[in-house]
Amino acid sequence: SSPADETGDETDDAETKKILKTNNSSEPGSLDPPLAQGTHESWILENVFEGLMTFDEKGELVEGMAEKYEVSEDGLTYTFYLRDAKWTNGDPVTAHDFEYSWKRALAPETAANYASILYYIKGAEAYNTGNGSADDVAIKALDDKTLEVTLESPTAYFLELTAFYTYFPVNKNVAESNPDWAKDPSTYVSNGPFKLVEWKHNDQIVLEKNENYYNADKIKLDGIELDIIEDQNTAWQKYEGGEYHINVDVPTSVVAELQANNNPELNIGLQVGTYYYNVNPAVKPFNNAKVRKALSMAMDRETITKNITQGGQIPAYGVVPPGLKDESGKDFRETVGSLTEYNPDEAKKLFEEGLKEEGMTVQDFNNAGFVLLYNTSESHKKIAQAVQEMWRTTLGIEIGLENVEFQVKLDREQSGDYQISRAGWIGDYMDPMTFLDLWWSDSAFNDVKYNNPEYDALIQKAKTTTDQAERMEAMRQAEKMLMEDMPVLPVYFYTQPYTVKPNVTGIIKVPVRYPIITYADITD
Amino acid sequence: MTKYILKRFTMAIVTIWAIITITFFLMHSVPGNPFATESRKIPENIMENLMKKYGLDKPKSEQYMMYLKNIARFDFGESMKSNTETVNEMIARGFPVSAHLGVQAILIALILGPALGAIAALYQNKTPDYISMIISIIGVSVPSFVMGSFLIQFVARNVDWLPIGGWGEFRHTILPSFALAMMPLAQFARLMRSSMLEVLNQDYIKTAKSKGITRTAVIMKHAVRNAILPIVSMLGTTISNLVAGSFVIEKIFGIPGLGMFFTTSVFNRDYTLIMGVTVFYAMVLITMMLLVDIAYMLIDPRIRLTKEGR
Amino acid sequence: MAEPLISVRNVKKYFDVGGGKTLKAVDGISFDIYPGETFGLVGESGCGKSTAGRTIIRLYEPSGGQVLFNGKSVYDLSSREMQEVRKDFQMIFQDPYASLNPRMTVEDIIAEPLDIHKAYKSHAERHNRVIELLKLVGLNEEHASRFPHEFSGGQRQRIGIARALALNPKFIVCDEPISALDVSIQAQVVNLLKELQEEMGITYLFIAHDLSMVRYISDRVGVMYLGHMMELAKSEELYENPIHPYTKALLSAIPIPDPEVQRSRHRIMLEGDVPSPIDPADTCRFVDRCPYAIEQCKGKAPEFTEIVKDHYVACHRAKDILEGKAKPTK
Amino acid sequence: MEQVTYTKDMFKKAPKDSRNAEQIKRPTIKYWADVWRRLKLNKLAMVGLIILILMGIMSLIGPGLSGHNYYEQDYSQVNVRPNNEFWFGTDELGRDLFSRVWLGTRYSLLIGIAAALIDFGIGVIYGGIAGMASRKVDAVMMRIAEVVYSIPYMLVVVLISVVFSTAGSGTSMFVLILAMTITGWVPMANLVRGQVLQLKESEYSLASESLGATSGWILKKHIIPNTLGPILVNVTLTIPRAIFSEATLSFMGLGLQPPSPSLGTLANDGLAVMPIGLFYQILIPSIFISLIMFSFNVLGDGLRDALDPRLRK
Amino acid sequence: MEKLLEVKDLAVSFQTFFGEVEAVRGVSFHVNKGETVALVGESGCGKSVTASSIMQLLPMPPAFYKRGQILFEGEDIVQKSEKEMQKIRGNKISMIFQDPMTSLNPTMRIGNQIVEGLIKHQKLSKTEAEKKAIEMLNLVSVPQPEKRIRQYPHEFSGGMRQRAMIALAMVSNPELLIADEPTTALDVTVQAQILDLMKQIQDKLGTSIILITHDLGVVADMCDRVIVMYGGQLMEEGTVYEIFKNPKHPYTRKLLGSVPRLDMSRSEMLHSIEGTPPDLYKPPKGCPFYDRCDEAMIICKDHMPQRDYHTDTHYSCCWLNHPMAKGVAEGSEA
Ligand SMILES: Nc1ncnc2c1ncn2[C@@H]1O[C@H](COP(=O)(O)OP(=O)(O)OP(=O)(O)O)[C@@H](O)[C@H]1O
Ligand SMILES: Nc1ncnc2c1ncn2[C@@H]1O[C@H](COP(=O)(O)OP(=O)(O)OP(=O)(O)O)[C@@H](O)[C@H]1O
Ligand SMILES: [Mg+2]
Ligand SMILES: [Mg+2]
Repeated sequence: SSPADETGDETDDAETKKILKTNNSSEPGSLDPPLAQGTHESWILENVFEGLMTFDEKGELVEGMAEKYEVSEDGLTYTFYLRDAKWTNGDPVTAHDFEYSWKRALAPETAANYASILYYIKGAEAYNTGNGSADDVAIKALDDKTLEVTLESPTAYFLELTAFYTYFPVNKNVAESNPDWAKDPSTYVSNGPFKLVEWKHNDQIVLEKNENYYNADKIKLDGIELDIIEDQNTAWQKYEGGEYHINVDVPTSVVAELQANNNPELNIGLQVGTYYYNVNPAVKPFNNAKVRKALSMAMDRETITKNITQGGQIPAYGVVPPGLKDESGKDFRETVGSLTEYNPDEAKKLFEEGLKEEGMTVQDFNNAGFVLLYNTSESHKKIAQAVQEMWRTTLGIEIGLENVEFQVKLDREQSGDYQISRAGWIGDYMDPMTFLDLWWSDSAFNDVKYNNPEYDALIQKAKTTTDQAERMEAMRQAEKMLMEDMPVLPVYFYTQPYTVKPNVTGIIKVPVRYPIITYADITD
Repeated sequence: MTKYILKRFTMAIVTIWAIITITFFLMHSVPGNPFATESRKIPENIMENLMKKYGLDKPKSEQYMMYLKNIARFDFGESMKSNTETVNEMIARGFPVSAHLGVQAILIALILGPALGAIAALYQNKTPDYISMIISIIGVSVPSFVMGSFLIQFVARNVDWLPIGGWGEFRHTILPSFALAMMPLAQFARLMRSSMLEVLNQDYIKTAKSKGITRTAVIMKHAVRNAILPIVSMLGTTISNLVAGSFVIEKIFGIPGLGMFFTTSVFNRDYTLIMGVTVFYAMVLITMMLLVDIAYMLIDPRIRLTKEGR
Repeated sequence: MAEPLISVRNVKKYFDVGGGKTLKAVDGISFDIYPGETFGLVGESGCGKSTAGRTIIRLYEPSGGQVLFNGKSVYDLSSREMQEVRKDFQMIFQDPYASLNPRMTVEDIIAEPLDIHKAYKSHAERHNRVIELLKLVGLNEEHASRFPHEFSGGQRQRIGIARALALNPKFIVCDEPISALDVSIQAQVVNLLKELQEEMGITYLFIAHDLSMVRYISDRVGVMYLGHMMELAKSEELYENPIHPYTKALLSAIPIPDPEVQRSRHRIMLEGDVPSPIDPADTCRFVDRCPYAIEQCKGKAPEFTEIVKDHYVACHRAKDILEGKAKPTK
Repeated sequence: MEQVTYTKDMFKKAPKDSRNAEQIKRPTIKYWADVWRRLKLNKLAMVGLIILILMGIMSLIGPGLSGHNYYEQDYSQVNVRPNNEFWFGTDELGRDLFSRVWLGTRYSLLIGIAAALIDFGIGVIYGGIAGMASRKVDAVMMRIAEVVYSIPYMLVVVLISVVFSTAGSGTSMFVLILAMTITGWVPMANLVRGQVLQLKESEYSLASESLGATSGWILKKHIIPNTLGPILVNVTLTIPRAIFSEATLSFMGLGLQPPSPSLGTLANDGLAVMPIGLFYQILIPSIFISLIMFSFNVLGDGLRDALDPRLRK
Repeated sequence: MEKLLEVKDLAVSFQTFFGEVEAVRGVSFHVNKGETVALVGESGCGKSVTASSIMQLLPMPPAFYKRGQILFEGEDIVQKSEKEMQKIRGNKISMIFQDPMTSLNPTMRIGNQIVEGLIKHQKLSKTEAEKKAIEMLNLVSVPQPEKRIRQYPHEFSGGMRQRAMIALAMVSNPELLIADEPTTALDVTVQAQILDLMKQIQDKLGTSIILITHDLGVVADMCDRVIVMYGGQLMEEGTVYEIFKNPKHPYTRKLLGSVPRLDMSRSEMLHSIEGTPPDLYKPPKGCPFYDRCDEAMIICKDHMPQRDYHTDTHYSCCWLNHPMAKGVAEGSEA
């Protein structure tokens, strides 16, 4: 049966009301924007809040709370002019709200775990790390409707960042008078197309159309109901059984099956993300670039994406995923091209050379008991087993597998207690920098402790110049340099498979976002 | 009676203290920290802020003392993962759900299990015995995640009235409580069968028969009540196993109970939640044990409170 | 008379039954047992006979009193010394089914005391001793390799006796050795015990509730009631001239296997059952059921005194009864 | 009634030796031989035993029988249903399930047996000491056991597997067994203690004491041999319990490290393809788990009956 | 005198692992109205099986009737269905078991256990039945019966439990009471009380009693007639005086001789019976007592003697009664 029937049967006014049903695979830890941690929160926040910029029904970045904006010539100062929008409690949305909420996100006491995405703003990092004060942060409400922001350095993608959840405003009066405002739907105040009406923890979240939203005409749905079911299979059964209109976290076996059958319900949404393995250069023989390269060349990425992940993923021969444009509007990935390849013979040769240089034999290698560390998950396990087998057959080496919980993996990576570990990175904004930044020697996310002054210089250059061509060129160079050293072994570029019932329209996919359901419509 | 309960109560407090201590130090010896997230890492300074916020920067002994103080006021503290709910709130919300599921499962097991066992005993080595044996074997031998998945796949998907997962109405509870009940049901059936066979050989059954009352009366009034005693005394352990099993069932059926906290809290290193759930569980368990003892006394008049122990 | 082999002096054994309550199983009993005699101990179930027997040979740690064995105080011995003395003390148990370890062969069972005290030099010596003992109790070599469950009750009891005899003890506590046996088999065991006594001069403490058997086997008999010794005398004397009202009732209750005698007997019917030994009142323990009870009996417990020569009674009215002055009040 | 012709000879006194008053008619039989004999009479238990023996043998030779090894991946043969070539089909990575399932059986059995043996060891020592010790020591020991047992099982298991998995690879089997035994010994200890307390008071122990035996002697000679029966029964029931727990742990992602399979991880892998209608991948390992559970359970029950002295004769 | 019960050539066996255990092998006796008949014999000789088969209380399987009839008021009990038996049990025939500790349901109030049968058979209401139960408890001298019926068996002492058992059995005023070792578990003083009580009740109600015991003192005290059983068969039967004064069967004689009499001197040896009773798993073809009998003859080994009547009421089964055995028997006794 179709979802419309299902919902139609239940209540009388459901016939007239369009309620989109789906699953949000995890209980949100918080629906207070700066405290949000991942997609299980942002998917909801993006429907109930709106930043200065937002994505429209075509997936274009457009003005949201800002009616218009100005950028200074040096690309450092942004002035946003706010439109007349209202909070769900009737208060007008003001520039003060933005100033307040951004500084709140930066305040060390808030301990917002993604505060670093605000570091592009002048003084932000200093304040957040306790080395500066809130007053020195260059966010300023000039009046109720004007917000002025000064950046540390010109940032091409800053506008896009203002559509990110950490940049969402909160109602200053509400948040100041009631620190717990975000815990309960009755005190929850937001400014987006929907409002939170019910939150049954670990069970269900119900959103209702916000009639006061300035763009309410564009919103076709009367509400959204999100179940919270962690088990992928159960959620899939519910989708298949007609209880959901859209299902995002689809089991891999199902994706493969649907793809094989060309099932139209399946959408392979673009994603900007890279799945890769860290190789610990502190461990012999992984300090040898030849060995690392050999490992990379021994991986048959086509096979992995075709037979294992099976969700339309793209084999990764570099670290920057496709979908990011360079100065000329071409795909950055394409212009750089493949930086590594599948070449068993070459791999074998390189590997033996590398080992020899390190004074080791394959025997020694196997006796060392190296393991590939991954965090517990069915798909990581499958890929790890495939890679293990590829290395075994092409290089004749035995590498064990070990799964640990995510927390433990992070700990082990941080303390260097690993040989090879799985990692992944999803871009925060549409620029190659969101990836290349990772291996900057000072980066907090540089697990492999890659330290190459030349690379750092290139990144530095790309970060400070305003000349797009120069920027892009620096980044192209950087990526090539990185893949020459091969501190990480890219495996594939993520995609976002999701299924949508045929009677649902208007769901769009922006590469750096979960499928956007805000503009969805249900037809009969 | 009051004296006995008081004594049990003091014992319980000591037990709970021991559990708190063991869990506390065991937990803190585990690598990982609660603030890491799947999608990204947190800069050090933020991490420090977070640690400070939850008092994790203090020495372990100090944290331990603080925790004990709070527990004494039944304050389990703030969850480190959820900013929305305190641990007390999470327990207050999840427990009724788990309890509902658990009680329903126990009831199913308590009604069907002994019945099945009794029938098996009465028809020893005949068809009903074998059927009951097969059901019990399936019950004890199919892992609950397999059982749960099959119930969803083959029952929920085909019976419109039974939802696939979720929580709310009575119909949501049927399949999960059956899935959860399978194991104890089967155990009870087996236990009942053997205790029934033993009871049927007792002299007082002969006495009952010699009174000329019907077979049904002999079984219902004399045999069952005595045969059920070992089951009652096993209830405590069964309940504790049930709580452990509820994790799987709650996950598979998407039920917002307490069961999932047992594992997710550990995976997330949500220290306060781990502690809260463990201590609460221990309290529930100890209370259950006491209730089971009292129930046992009600059924078996021979057990006197003066004789300590179960 | 000769020096007593065993002197029991005010022996007490209390059990802590929880809830601050004490069960006074044996509450101050005194008597002597002379070498080569059989001392019978009778009384109703739960009156403390077994406990007394076990406490005397220090299987239970006593709560008070003293036992002299050949003049040595048994309770003051160290565990090493006790080990030595144990060779002289043995015990035969009531339940022939429970007192033999079902996993051991008869040979191993009988040889256990030898093993414990390392009382042999070679395996052959051990085996020969076992055979010797088996023959002594009327079993044969073939039985040595078998298991207890293959034997009948009487045979098992004989195995138990063989085990008790292994170390040539001087003193054996027989705790109801026949009450679990069939009448026809009881005689086998009793005859055996008597023969052994004659041959080896063993001294018995014979515990039983079968009064006719006790009379038959014992030289002197003590009657216990609820942890107290009520009466003690030569067995003929006790059976012919019982003084204590309890003894009288007890004797009249034994059914005599002779319809003529039995049907013409006058019985003293006692009301009720033996009361609980948990925290008993410090009066005469029999007072509630005693047909002769008077006000005085509800006071302090009577002394255990020699009323007639070698005839001890613990009763306030012993003299009256003896002189025929007391009449049953109920 | 038969017709007899009476002769004078018949009324001669029968010679003493023709009468065998002390004879034992039933043949002598040793304790374990008797247990075995009675076990053999229990058909269900024998079925269980035979299944277990077959499974044991197959778990050793089975992985080599199909001509495919358990880790080789063949992406052209992914998710193949059981057929002539792959008797149990293949999995998502195109590996032969026949060899994987038998290998999984081997590991599962190993985990079960190891866990049971450790439970047995700790349980017997701990329970034995508690049973023989003074009342106070006993009370303290039992309280400790109770505390250990009151900590939620899953929590302990997860904590343990997390604490010890940092030790490096290859520990997984060890961690699993440890996790399972860390609280698993408590019921065994309780059982042993109960038995010891009971047998300590038994007349044959008392008899031994009256002969001058020490507690050690009594424990060794009388109590332990006589507790073996119930302990054995418990062991046969602990093995399947451990196998079962391992399966549940696999569901939580804490099972055996791939590519080594256990029945639990196989069932869990099978779960992943259930939504696309491939049931054999979960059914086969589930049936194996059930068969093992069934066999141990009926064998345990059979042993219990065979060991019960009341059912003797 | 009217025969209430007549057992004719009853044989009952058990099917066991080893094979057939022939517990009762052709037993015939009768019980008259109002009399007390003793069934004595060694442990395992088949007394309880005989008694239980009268009530059809044996577990079937493993037990089965091999042959014979049990005529109660002229009707054969062996042929009766379970339904029909339920009408007889606890109504016309009642039974008291050996162990008062285990024969009462520990989790049911005494009162309920007593009234159960009454409600079934006499269709009384609960309150009426309770009134009767109280009367009955009063009769068996349980003090404060109103209170006692609300109590559980463990709150009763052993003697009181046995009295409650008697009340339970007698409350429906049965015609036949089978008492299977009713006092074995009790102390002598309590035993005396219970036996006294049974006699009183019998006098009042005129019930016939089959008393199973191995205590010859009890037999001497209570019974009119005695049946001696050995190895699943009857050895001798007679009035209580005949048996005690003039025992004919060597087993009976030995049995009587093995109990010490009060007038016996301590130097006298008891007459013990050497050996053990036969295993009924493979019972001997001839006289079951052959192995243990001092006077056994060659014929005894393979031939079972028939009943020889010494008086109308007294018979024994022994080859010594045979005319040809005269000289042998005397010779051996000397
Ligand atoms: N180990 C023990 N702990 C507590 N109480 C005990 C213990 N042993 C015996 N008793 C109690 O002590 C009292 C005397 O028991 P004992 O066994 O000595 O009696 P008895 O005269 O031998 O009785 P019976 O004839 O039944 O063997 C009883 O009330 C019994 O319950
Ligand atoms: N359920 C049974 N299964 C097998 N054999 C049985 C069963 N019940 C009784 N028997 C056998 O039947 C024979 C007679 O038993 P029964 O109980 O009648 O003896 P009894 O004379 O009442 O002895 P006791 O004095 O010990 O009560 C015994 O040899 C016994 O082993
Ligand atoms: Mg005793
Ligand atoms: Mg009997």
